[in-house]
Amino acid sequence: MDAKEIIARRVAREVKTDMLVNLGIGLPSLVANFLPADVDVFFQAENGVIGLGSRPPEGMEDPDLTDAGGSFVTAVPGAASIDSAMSFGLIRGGHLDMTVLGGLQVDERGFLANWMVPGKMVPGMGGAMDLVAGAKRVIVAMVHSAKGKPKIVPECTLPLTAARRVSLIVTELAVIEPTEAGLVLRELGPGASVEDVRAATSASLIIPEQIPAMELV
Amino acid sequence: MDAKEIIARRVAREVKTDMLVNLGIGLPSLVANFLPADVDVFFQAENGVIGLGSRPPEGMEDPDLTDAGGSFVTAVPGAASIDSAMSFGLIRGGHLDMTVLGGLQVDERGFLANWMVPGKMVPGMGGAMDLVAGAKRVIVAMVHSAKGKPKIVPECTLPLTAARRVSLIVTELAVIEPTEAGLVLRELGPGASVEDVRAATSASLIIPEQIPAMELV
Amino acid sequence: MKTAKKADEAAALIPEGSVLLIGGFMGVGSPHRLIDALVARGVGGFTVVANDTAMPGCGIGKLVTAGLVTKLIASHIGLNPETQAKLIAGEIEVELVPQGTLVERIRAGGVGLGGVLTATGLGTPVEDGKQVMEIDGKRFLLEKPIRGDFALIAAKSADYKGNLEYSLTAHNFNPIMAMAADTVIAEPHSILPVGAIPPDAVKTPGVLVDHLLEREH
Amino acid sequence: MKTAKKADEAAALIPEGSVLLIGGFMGVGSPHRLIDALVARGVGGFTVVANDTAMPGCGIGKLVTAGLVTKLIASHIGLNPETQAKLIAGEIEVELVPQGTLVERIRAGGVGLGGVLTATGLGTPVEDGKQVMEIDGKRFLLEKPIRGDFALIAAKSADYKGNLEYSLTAHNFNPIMAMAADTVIAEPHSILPVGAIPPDAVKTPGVLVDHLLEREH
Repeated sequence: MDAKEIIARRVAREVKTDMLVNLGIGLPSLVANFLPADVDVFFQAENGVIGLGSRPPEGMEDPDLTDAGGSFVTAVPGAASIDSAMSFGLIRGGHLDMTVLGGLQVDERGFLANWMVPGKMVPGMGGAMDLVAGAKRVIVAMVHSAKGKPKIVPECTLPLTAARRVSLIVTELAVIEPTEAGLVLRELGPGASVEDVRAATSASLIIPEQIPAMELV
Repeated sequence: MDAKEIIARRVAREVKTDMLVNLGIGLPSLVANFLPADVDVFFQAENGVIGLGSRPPEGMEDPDLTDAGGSFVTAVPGAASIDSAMSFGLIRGGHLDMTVLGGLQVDERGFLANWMVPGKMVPGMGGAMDLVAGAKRVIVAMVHSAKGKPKIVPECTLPLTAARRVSLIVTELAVIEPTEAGLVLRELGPGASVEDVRAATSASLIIPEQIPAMELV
Repeated sequence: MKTAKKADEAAALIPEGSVLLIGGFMGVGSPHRLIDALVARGVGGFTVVANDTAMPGCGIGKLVTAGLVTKLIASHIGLNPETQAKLIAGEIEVELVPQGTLVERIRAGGVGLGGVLTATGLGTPVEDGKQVMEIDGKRFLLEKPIRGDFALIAAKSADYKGNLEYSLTAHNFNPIMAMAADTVIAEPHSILPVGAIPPDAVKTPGVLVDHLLEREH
Repeated sequence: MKTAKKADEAAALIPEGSVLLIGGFMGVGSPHRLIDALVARGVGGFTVVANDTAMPGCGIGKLVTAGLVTKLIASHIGLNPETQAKLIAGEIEVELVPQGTLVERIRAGGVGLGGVLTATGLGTPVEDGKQVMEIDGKRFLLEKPIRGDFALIAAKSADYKGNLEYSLTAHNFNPIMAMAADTVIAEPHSILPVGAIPPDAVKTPGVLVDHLLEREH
């Protein structure tokens, strides 16, 4: 199982029946593949649908039905079309139960940076700032470090996405919960030790006495 | 022809094809009865319909289709149902071409008071403040004086509906246009003289040399 | 999925003293069965946010008559003499709000905005005690968001995911109120199987709705 | 009634240097025939307000490639390398706005609000140079309204009164942009006889629409 699958399978456990969930493009979108059959949720695509379904079969694409990455999708029974005002009204008004987003950096305050690297291409924040500022729960799903450099850091050096403490960080090595007191190591990834996590993390971590192993779906 | 019919027939001339028009309850609502057949407009009821039609025949009322006074109405072909946010978005966003409202007082600044008399019943402003603040043209349709007391006054003594200069005042005696310079007497009602208007008006009036007689539809 | 509740079961969910957003305009589009169940139950002390209190014996007027309303935030109470009488007798506190401002304040509460900046009410008693801001040379009143503990709304039809459609002028405040309360109870005329409402026809996505009243018999 | 225009006739209405609100999300729900006509005409200097610039060869991307866009207000440009290149070369000025803030700013422009008070962007570079207000102990950014000289929008169907319906994720910014421009040009897939769109299905009332493009052939 590769790092991304570990992360997606762990994040999938956070998704509960009746939630409205927004999955970012890339790694976060993999979470949908690992939901238990008895979990009945609606996925939102912020470009305008609640009740996102799987990819349509070849030749059955609808040019007016795509996800926020621009890929063709389907809609499940009971889906709703919404315009951008309603879509972001849901996100900003606290109606979105959970967003799962990738991360470039998360810091000891629990603040996330995931939308730009100064000096590189400027893609724009799209809906990321709204999602992090507005969702009830913000889950950062990312590989623990980037080319050997820690991504969980004392203080973000990249521009923040929002000055809001995210709810949970899930990597292939650990589940870390940002709290008022700091970053708490909650679970260890398959085969990972506390020392492995510490070595790959430049932020201070609060280490409880008991740290269970990550359970994956 | 009574005073109200004179007023309604004169206001009807202000209504042009393709306008979106909101008529207040009472006297203003009579305007719809006098529109020339070639004038094609949509009437808005602020409770949620664009394309208000006439009263339905007895027994054909729909409990879900009323005007802002709560009376049963019909909808014309091409009508649209709108919620209160869209309805007042149209009013406040400058999309309503004209509102016709009754008045208690209008003053030399062109300010209207039409929603409450202190010490009497407090009905609430409903949509009146939004209509006067937001409509492109605000036409006050009212009898010239109330029980012998002038309603066109130097300065409103009743609470204002909005601190916005209305577009036109139409009474049975006169058409008066509030301008930067003051209230200009534009037309005289059937049989009325400048002296009649002056006598029934406590506000200063600007009297042009030529004052045509009111034309009615 | 939502299971449809009987009106008295739904009413029993609402504690004494709750803030209730109640849809309807002069009784059109109000949740009548839910209101009847609240009157039958007799628990009150409610703060009611609604466009109006209809008339005695109709819609929200029944809650007023039954003495269940302690405070009222509305745009118009002129057609309900009982509301007037209770206001004068000091039995009910009334905050009058321009209709367009009321719906925008509720929307702000629902979509997470900090307030509403509007020209409506400037220069009128509505301005009293409120902050006025100058933005790019224009003056605006700062009006605060409104949220409810419960939204009690009416709809034309629902499906068992809670998706709602509305009818003609029975839309009014309902779609906006559905966004602005901790718990949303919807009373549809009919309930359809999931999938029977096309995505483009949904005006309130089911994720906003917590409880459905069973269909009419 | 609206008469349906050919795409080149509609494009000819738009002067050099206009501010254009253009619907669409990665090309889905963009007015493609109108964009092609603008490219064919070659008049530019436009300020474009849109969610994104799609990709080269698609939707708004074609306007960028043709060099017709001088300034861009958008939430995301990451998938169009030509927009990136022109930004770096100083050929196009770009203001990046969080997607939810962008749609609320356009809505504020359309419904006459003085600004948007939002938590999105606080503590990020979006905050730079903007007023922060504290309201009841919470901090909000004041974001200014946006309006266009023209809104160029796409719809599923229209009638000859200009009433519009939208399809699935092709809603996006279109219904909101229809409220926020001096002149609204709508490009529907099909045009139906007046009365063929039920009032409850209309999402943009025809009074907002100035010009219709003829239906697709």
